[in-house]
Amino acid sequence: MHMADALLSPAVGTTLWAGSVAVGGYASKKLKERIDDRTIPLMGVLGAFIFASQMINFTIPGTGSSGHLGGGMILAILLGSHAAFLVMASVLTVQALFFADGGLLALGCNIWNLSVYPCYLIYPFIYKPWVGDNKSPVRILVASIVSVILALQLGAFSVVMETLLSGKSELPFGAFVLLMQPIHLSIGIVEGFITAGVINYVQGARPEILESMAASRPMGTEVSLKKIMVTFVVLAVITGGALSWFASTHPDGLEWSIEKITGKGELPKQEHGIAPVLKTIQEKTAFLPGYNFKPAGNDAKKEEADPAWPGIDAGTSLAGIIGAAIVLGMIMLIGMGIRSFRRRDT
Amino acid sequence: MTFDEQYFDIGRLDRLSYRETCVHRLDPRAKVIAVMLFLLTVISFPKYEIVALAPFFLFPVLLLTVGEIPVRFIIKKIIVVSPFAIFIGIFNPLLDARTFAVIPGFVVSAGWVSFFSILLKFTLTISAALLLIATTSFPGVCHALRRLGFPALFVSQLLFLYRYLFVLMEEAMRIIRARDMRSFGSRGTGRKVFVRIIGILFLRTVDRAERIYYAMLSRGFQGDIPSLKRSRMALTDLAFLSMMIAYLSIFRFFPVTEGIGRVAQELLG
Amino acid sequence: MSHHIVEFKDVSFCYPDGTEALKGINFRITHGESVGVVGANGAGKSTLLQHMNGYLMPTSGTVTIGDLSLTKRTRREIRKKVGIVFQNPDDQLFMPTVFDDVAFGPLNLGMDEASVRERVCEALNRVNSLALQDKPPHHLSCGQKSAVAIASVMAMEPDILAMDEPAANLDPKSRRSLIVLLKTFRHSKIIASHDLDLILDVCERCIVIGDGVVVADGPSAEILSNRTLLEENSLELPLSLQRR
Amino acid sequence: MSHHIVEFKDVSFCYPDGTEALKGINFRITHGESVGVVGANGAGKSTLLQHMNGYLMPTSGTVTIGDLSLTKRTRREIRKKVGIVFQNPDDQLFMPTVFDDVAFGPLNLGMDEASVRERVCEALNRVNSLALQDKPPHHLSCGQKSAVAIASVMAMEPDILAMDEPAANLDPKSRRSLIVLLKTFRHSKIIASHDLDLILDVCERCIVIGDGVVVADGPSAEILSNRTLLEENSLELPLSLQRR
Ligand SMILES: Nc1ncnc2c1ncn2[C@@H]1O[C@H](COP(=O)(O)OP(=O)(O)OP(=O)(O)O)[C@@H](O)[C@H]1O
Ligand SMILES: Nc1ncnc2c1ncn2[C@@H]1O[C@H](COP(=O)(O)OP(=O)(O)OP(=O)(O)O)[C@@H](O)[C@H]1O
Ligand SMILES: [Mg+2]
Ligand SMILES: [Mg+2]
Repeated sequence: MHMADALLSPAVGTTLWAGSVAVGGYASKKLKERIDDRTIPLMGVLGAFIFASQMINFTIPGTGSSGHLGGGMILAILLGSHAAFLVMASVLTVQALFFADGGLLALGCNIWNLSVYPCYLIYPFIYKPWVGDNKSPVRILVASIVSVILALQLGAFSVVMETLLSGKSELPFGAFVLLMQPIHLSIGIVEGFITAGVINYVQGARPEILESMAASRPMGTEVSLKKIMVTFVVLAVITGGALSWFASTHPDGLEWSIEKITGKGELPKQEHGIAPVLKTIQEKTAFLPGYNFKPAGNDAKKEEADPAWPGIDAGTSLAGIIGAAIVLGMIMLIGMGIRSFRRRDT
Repeated sequence: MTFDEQYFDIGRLDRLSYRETCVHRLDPRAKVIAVMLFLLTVISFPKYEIVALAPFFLFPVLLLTVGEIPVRFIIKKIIVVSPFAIFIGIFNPLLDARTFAVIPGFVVSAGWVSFFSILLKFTLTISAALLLIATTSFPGVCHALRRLGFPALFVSQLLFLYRYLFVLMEEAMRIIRARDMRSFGSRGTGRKVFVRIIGILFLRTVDRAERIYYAMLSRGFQGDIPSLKRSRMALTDLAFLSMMIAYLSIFRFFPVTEGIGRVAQELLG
Repeated sequence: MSHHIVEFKDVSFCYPDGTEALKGINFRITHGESVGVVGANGAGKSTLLQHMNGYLMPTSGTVTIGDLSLTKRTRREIRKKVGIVFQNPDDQLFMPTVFDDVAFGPLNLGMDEASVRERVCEALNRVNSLALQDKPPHHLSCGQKSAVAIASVMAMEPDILAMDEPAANLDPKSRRSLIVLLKTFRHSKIIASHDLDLILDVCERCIVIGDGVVVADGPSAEILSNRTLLEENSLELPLSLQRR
Repeated sequence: MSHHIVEFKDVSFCYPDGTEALKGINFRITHGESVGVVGANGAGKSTLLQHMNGYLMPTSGTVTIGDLSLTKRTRREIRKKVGIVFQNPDDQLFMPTVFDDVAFGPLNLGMDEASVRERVCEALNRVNSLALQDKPPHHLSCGQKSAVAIASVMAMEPDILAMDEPAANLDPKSRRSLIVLLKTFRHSKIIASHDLDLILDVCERCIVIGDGVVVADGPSAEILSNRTLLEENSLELPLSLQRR
């Protein structure tokens, strides 16, 4: 799931941009120290491979829907953390530009959600220690599935947090999590199978390729604890910094989120279907930054009396609407004018 | 949307970026900075803002018309990627039903207003990103990033990725064709064959990388991708940037639209 | 035997990026005919061939194969009848060994193991590549790959055979045996190639494509000796007709 | 001018999977010669060419280019002298625009900007592709790609040019202009191809490879008219020498 610009606040967007840029700088620096220059074209072409492989879909038995390869985890396994991170970041950049998937501000979030977790958390701390030099297909299969699921769950959870902290959406935390995590669980299982399948296939057909790739990657063969600690500290500082920044600006929102995460605020009992659930949640909670008024359902009078209500009265709004119509009309005219002028020109 | 269409779409977008209009001729750096500022400005409006967003359509419309980009194509692309934002945004009307009386005698709920605001921002941000790439060649954007301080390694990746995107996508497409031709329906399109095809594609990708590497070596490659100095910021680029900043700040900080509306209201009586 | 007919009626095709690759193509191929398609680089030959079993669907106009007109629904039926050998053999060989690859089609047709084996051996034998059956395709030389790609399509025993540049990487002897093979293939066949000598040998009829339209259509012997027509279309006389 | 000499002495090569592709190759090419390498599919032509700048290293025997014998250490020096154009131009055009691609080599040689520009223009001009300089390679046709790949090698001003199957997918007109281009290249050149007519046109000398060994070596006119020799090596007379 790609985060979208329109759901972001500038604060969240720029924080994650900064975080991703920092990790990117770190990855390039690390890679530059030890890179074998044959990895340069390899990384680029593997990025293109991720796209190409996404074009090939297969039917998931029983469902009729189709799945494809996602990327982050398989790249981490093949290239090691640093190179995989850069390739994944390039893939997401191309996606943001050519497919408009997400947008340019959300690119920071997307790089964070889809590359940092698989490359700098899951791969070094879970997949690598688990599989190590063991080439048994079953172990690769299980480790891949678990890793991909974890990476995707973290990513999905981050989408939730980023959206909530931005405060553009009304979705309450609990319901949002319930929407996002299960979807990504099923995506993760399918992608895990594919990842393992490809690794195992290559292992069988051309083991020398995996070996030579492992030999040429910096963070593959010897993992030094120090390096991982550095990576971890970088991650912790960035997330911690971001969170405390939010804590200072939006104390309620964070408090609320933490309360939810630690499980104190449970999901209310369901009456009928999802609507009542959402409504009760909404009644019990006031959590979003800039949303520091008590929601009052359909009660309009109470609403008008609420001092926290954004200062809009009906008069200005009408003026606003008229103004917007005029402005849009003018823009249309300008556009059409330029167009016809151009056409006459050629 | 099938993946074939996706592929062709980027082919088309790419072709548009090689046109020659005055928007295309602007320095890529100026355009990248302008678009980023534009995005930040649009995003910075509060949740219930609609009216003040109207003037921001001017920028995409100008890029679209002066850059001679087909409107329909851009609209189609925006619609294609909209589901996620709509999916998240549609909960607002459900959950935020407080009245937001805009026009006397006509009741609108706050949730619809914030949802509509998300849609407007979505259209503005996505079209700006698409128009950036439609009016600036991808290599141009990459060189801009490089000169804005992004790591050389990352930018080289991006250039290689771009170059081989088309080659590998075509390759993948031909492999699917070959598979489908001999599959006769769902036989042969299951996971086993799929994994094998991905595997083959991967092996060929690695082999190709090896050949590319040798091609690079045989032309003197020593670890750094050299590049010629590109265009430098001209007066027009600086003028463009300053106009952009003025435009963004005026419409961000002054309620111009509303003012126009008020004047009109008064004139109409 | 109406089911071996191929008919293109006003077929136009526009790639989604706006390239008009075919601009109203008309022709009709009856049972047993062998037709060569020639033209400059980028004239539209490969695009045309990909319409024959529905990889591409005409933007306008109709393609009829046998009794079926090509639609998304009839595509699967049509693919059983039309076998296409594409320009790049690498794209056709995706199974781990040559044998598996040639067996892929027959197995998907639901044949039993013994007859699959027989089909595969026969097909490989026809292209002189039986000895390669256990090799993985990525260890073959270019020409060997082309030969195997041809075998993998032949093993499906298609009613109509379409080939895109089949001889590009073959050595002269393999090329010659391909020519013999094609001559013995009794059903309809369509061959797009720059190798005008091969067309002259195999096809009694020849269609010249230029910039997405049919420029000429007639007996090969006549068309391929018309020097001005050929030169207008970036072609030249077949080498065997050029006197040194 | 000893530095344009190419010498293979008892060169053998064995692929990691055990295929013996070259089994003791011997020949010597002197300055300015143009040599065609012909042979059956899988005879070892591509393998041989890949030894010319150390893409592959002989399992035994020595390859000498100019005054240097090919080792891991001299490889870089040798690569500056030998320009190889492989079969697939896509693998050779790795930069995002035609100009960048052709400029890649000269820039790596450390030339200043003005002379790089000059070299690039000159190389592109030679293959009639100057107009393509700002295009990305993926928007070029097959033939245009081949031409640019040649230009990008030419811009390095190699002393020796090696090409593998340069004309495979070109239409007859583009093939003809390639022949003209090759004829104007003054230094040594080695061309592996199944297109015997092209070899006959471009190369005065011809080496026949069969199953990893040199079967014949002599003037093209002589070798390519020796029907029995050719037929023993899966070849046949050039088409233009075959009378219809
Ligand atoms: N995937 C594609 N997207 C857009 N345009 C394409 C695509 N494939 C081919 N074209 C264009 O369509 C036209 C016809 O191409 P086609 O491949 O059919 O030519 P061809 O006759 O097979 O050429 P060749 O002899 O080089 O194989 C060309 O102008 C080409 O640039
Ligand atoms: N990567 C490889 N691994 C193992 N064997 C290989 C590999 N590449 C080629 N071979 C084998 O080496 C031999 C020589 O192959 P080579 O590609 O040099 O032939 P060629 O003369 O170029 O043939 P063609 O005319 O088909 O291009 C063949 O038997 C081939 O099967
Ligand atoms: Mg073609
Ligand atoms: Mg070869």
